[in-house]
Amino acid sequence: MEMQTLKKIKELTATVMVTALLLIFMFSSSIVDGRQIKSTTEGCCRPDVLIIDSAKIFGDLERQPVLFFHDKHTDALEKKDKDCRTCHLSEKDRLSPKFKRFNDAGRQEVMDIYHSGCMGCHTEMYAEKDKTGPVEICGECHRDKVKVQSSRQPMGFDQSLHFRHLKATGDKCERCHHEYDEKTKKLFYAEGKEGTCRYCHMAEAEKNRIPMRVASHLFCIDCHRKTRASGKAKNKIAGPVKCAGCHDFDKQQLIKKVKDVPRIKRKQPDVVLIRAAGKGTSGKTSGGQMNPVPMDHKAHEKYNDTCRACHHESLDSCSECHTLAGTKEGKDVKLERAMHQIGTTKSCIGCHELRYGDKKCAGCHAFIQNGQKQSKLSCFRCHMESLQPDTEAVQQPEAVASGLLGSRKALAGTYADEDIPEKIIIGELIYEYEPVGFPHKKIIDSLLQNIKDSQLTNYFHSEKGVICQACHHNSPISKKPPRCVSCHGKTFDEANLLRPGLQAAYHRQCMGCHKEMSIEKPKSTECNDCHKATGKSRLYD
Amino acid sequence: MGETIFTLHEFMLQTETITYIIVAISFFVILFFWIFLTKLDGE
Amino acid sequence: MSVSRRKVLVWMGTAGLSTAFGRSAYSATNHLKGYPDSFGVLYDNMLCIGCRSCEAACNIVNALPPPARPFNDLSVLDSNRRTDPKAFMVINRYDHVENTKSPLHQRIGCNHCLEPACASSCFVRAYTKTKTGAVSYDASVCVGCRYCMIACPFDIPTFEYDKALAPRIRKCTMCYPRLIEGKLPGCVVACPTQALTFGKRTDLIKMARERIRKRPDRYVDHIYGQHEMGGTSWLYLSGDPFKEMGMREDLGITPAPEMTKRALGAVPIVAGIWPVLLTGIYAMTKRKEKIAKEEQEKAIAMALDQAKAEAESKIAEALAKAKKEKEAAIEKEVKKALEKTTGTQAKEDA
Amino acid sequence: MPKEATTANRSFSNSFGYAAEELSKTFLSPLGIVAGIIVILGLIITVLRFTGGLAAVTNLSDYNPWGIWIGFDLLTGVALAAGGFVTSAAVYIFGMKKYHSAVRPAVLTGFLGYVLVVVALHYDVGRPWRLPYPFILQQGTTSILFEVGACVALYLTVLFLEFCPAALEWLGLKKVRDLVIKLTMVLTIFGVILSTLHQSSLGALFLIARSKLHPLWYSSYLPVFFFISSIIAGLSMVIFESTLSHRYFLHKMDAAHLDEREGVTLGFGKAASFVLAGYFIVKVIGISEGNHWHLLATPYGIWFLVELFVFVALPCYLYAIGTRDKNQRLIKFTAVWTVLGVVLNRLNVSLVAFNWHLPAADRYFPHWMEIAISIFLVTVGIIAFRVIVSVMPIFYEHPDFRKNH
Repeated sequence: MEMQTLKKIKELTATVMVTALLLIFMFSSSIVDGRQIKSTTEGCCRPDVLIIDSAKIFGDLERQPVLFFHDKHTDALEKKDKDCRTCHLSEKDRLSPKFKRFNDAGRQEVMDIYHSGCMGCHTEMYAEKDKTGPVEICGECHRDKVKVQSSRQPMGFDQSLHFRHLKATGDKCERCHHEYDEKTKKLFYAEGKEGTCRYCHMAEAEKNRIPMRVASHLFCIDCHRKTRASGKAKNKIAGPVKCAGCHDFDKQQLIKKVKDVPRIKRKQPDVVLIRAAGKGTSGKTSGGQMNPVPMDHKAHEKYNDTCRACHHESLDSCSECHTLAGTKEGKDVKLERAMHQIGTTKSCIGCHELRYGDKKCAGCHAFIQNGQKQSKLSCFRCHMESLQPDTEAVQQPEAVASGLLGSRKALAGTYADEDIPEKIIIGELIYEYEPVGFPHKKIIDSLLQNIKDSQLTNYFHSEKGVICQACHHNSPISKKPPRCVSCHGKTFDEANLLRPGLQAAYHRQCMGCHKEMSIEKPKSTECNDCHKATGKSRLYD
Repeated sequence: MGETIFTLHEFMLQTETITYIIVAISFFVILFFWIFLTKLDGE
Repeated sequence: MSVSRRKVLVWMGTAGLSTAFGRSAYSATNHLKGYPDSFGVLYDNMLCIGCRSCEAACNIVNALPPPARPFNDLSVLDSNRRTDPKAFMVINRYDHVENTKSPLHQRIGCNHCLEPACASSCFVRAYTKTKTGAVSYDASVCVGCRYCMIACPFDIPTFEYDKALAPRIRKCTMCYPRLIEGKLPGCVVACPTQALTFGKRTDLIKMARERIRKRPDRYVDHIYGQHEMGGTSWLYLSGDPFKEMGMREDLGITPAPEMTKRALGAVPIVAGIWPVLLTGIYAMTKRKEKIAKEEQEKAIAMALDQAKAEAESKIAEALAKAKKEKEAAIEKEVKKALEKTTGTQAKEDA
Repeated sequence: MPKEATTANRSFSNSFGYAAEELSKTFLSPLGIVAGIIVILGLIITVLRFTGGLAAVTNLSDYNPWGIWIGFDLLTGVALAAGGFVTSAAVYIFGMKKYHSAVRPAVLTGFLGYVLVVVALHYDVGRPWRLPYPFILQQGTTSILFEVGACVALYLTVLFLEFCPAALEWLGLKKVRDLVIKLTMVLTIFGVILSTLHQSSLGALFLIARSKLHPLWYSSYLPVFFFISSIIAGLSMVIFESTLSHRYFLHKMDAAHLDEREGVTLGFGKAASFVLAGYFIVKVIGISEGNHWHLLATPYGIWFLVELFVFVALPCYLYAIGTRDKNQRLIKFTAVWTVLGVVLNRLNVSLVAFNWHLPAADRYFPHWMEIAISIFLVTVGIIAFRVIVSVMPIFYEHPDFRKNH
């Protein structure tokens, strides 16, 4: 009998175990969670991260590329009174940008140079009991997991930096600007043909041209280094030689900015008359064309940090490549597109429209459809009616341009104060809330205030009533625009779905503008900030 | 009758209902047919 | 009682095939396009300010119990919610959005699919896709099996788990009762910015397209609900990718009934051919058994015959043998006796 | 124990008396007392369930409308009750008469299994008294659940009729019994059709939830997977059940049953091994069809591989070895292992891989009372089995009806 009880207890245990097993199966559902957990630890960031993958040009890498912190090495060498030449070979006074070699001779050679060069130095330092890098284990350099991210910021010349270099070199353009002579295979300076480095030095190496990355490091750092070495650095400031100096975000902010940079002297025009010209056209303005557009070149130079903002390929005039019909040089982008294309900074309208994103402008312009679907009259804001005959424009374009620019009335404004209602009581929908006192005049005043400092905004808002158009939309400019209620009605108008009802029209207009202009008060979800509750509860009929 | 079907769900409701009815009927049909066949066999 | 009357009607309806066979499909092609001119609602989260007016309206028009925290308490939005038996729709706020400056909101609620998964999965037809576009639910027949909740790709239907006697499925009805009265859905009426637009679905799609066309920089180029799960009556526009707004973008465009269509199609085939197949197998095993039995019997008979014949011949043989043996024995004995006598003679001689 | 002596001359009344004595002995044993406690607990929770609603006893939520009462009680219950149709099909349709003695226990297990499934459904659905609505009021014929419901209801009737002879023999109603026996063939064929349909349809239930079920488990072949694995479950359950019965009801078994028993184990083991091999192949084809190979390297993929290799490939191999070596112990062990595998598969589809995209906080884990109800129902089933086999001719042929099949 006892044996039987024992057996039954055994069986009971087995049953319990099976049940437990089942439970574990089910519990696993909460453990096996398919969603991947994003790693929140991103590792520290450095501006001096170089990826050593030089052997890549010989085929697939055998191991992970090596992350190399350049400044760390420069600093370490500095402490030992060693300079760049410890790692970079020099040739004719210039340092090779490559590590201990001029050329990538072959896979094995490159590999050997790195292994013996890096490890050799590390071992040496190790022997001297200095803090040093990996000496033995492959994986310590060739890491699988990258813990450090590059925070390298791109670097470029703005007008201020250009001016400072110009001053430092004593207006000697030839110190930097050059052309390449294919016959003699030498660099030479061509006066009046200076352009930005990037016109020739591209991201990747091209025929006879080293890439921008190599060119800038080879040239800039070389000069900075020599300036420092020559002892002149004591009274003069020499440029950075370490990565962080140019590529670290914080260090970039420390670069001295010159205010009111004098104009770059490259014989560029003060004013330009933009019109169809260049290759493929006779140079004459024929009938059937738009009026030429005068442009204040000098003023635009100040709006931009670099000429490349507009002159993206060369410093020639736009119509050189972008002709009416388009040319191969201009990649078949026609003059019309080059001036009007939206979504690029290189065209007039494209760049101007970027201004809509400005908080001061966004309140109105967020509601106005962008692009060329504007009123046709607005074309003539730029394509001004010339007072002189067309022939004049061909012979003396600059004179015509400055004449036109001078004729512009450039002050924004609107109707006389007495024509603008001070306050409007919005009470069409009162039930749940009391009427809203809408400070009409105050709003117009602040809008005018927002646009008064810019030539651009002044010019485009100079016509009376333009400023009213954002709210009083879809109707012609007029001193007495239609009221909201004349178009906006009930909530659901099947025939005009796109047109919001009156309630929505008010709310969208006010809230939308406030949101775009980042006006915190009144808050759109605080109903009582604009209208007081009447205490009646809402009806949903 | 005369009503039209607009949704797949409604369409399937129709077809499936008919199918179920056909299946039920056909089961009896095949059963009796089998009995008929085997009876003949037995004689 | 209405139920019994209905029961009779249904029996007549299903059995009376005239109606069933008499109906024709809307489209001649294999693609049913749903009710023409059905309504929908377009939710545009670039217009939504997250005021929860719609939630309040929903609560009142559906006579739902008052919420734990009032509708003007916007701190409710600090955590993301889903539908529950006391809230047919909720507005969620998403702070970390890429494309827009300020937080975006998203409405979660029944999307009123053109081909509803809930209706397709319901075994009592409690759900109906009405020609208004609303997917209505009839609690008076619902068994409470909750298969609709399994089937709904948007996780919308909710169940009154706390009710012992008459738990119902709860979900947005697109205010179907109001629609029939000619009123708009409560949430649409309540929205101060008309972020919810009511209209014919086809018009709403055009309208949404127009909004995207006008402001391509603001909107994601995707009308959620146009094709999802075969299309939904509710449509959504967003300033940020929908998957960042808690909306699944991996649902695909296959309508729910399509997914079960093949499996359902296999039913009549199995039911039709299995009896034939199985009876066939049965008949064959029977026949095999019969043949085996017959053969066995034959074999036994043959064996018996053979045995008989053999036995007879054996007996004859045995008899012959015995005779022979007898003779031989006699001879042997004679011989023995002779030898014996000659043997003794020889001994004596020796 | 001489079977002939105990089973012969047993009339309704004295068999009942004998059984009552025997049963009371069983229920007073330690195991019986545990069963008693489970039943009492189950009854208490039943009261809670029907007075407080599902929320009172379950962890079900709006994200997880189906818990273990569906995942275990319904899906697994139906799969494990497949022994009835598998055995009766083998014996009556495929003419494997040597397994005849296994039919009645298998049919009884199947019948009780289905009864419990239906009982469990009454716990799970919101308004159980409306369960007939889909058939009498409004037919949602587009729903896979409608098909499942219709087939389960019909098959329960079929199983009841198939089980009837045993009860009728016990009651001594010879004429009715003979009438039902005549229906055996029709019932068997009808049973196989219905089983094919609803076993596969239980898998098809999840076809509509493509976006919720993990791609490794979701496949348009789901119905096929469920059907094939139900055959496996059926075969394994017959072996498992015969093992248990042999241990506890040895004295009930007649010579025929005992003679055939080892053959049943071997034959069913061999069949299970072969079907498992086929099942393994179609599961792999399922991955290939969806091109989900890359998902195998994820945590869910590993779990899938565990199911596939540990609970499909391994038992397939063990069954093969067991039948080759005529190793009864190994086959019996493998049967339990296989049954666990099918249980695991059903739970994976309905719970583990379902809603896999949701964060852990929104996932489901059963309330202890849900588990208690499931255990309660299984216990009730075992008790019912115990009672029935002790009074009705299940493991032996009734002396009055011998050679009548």
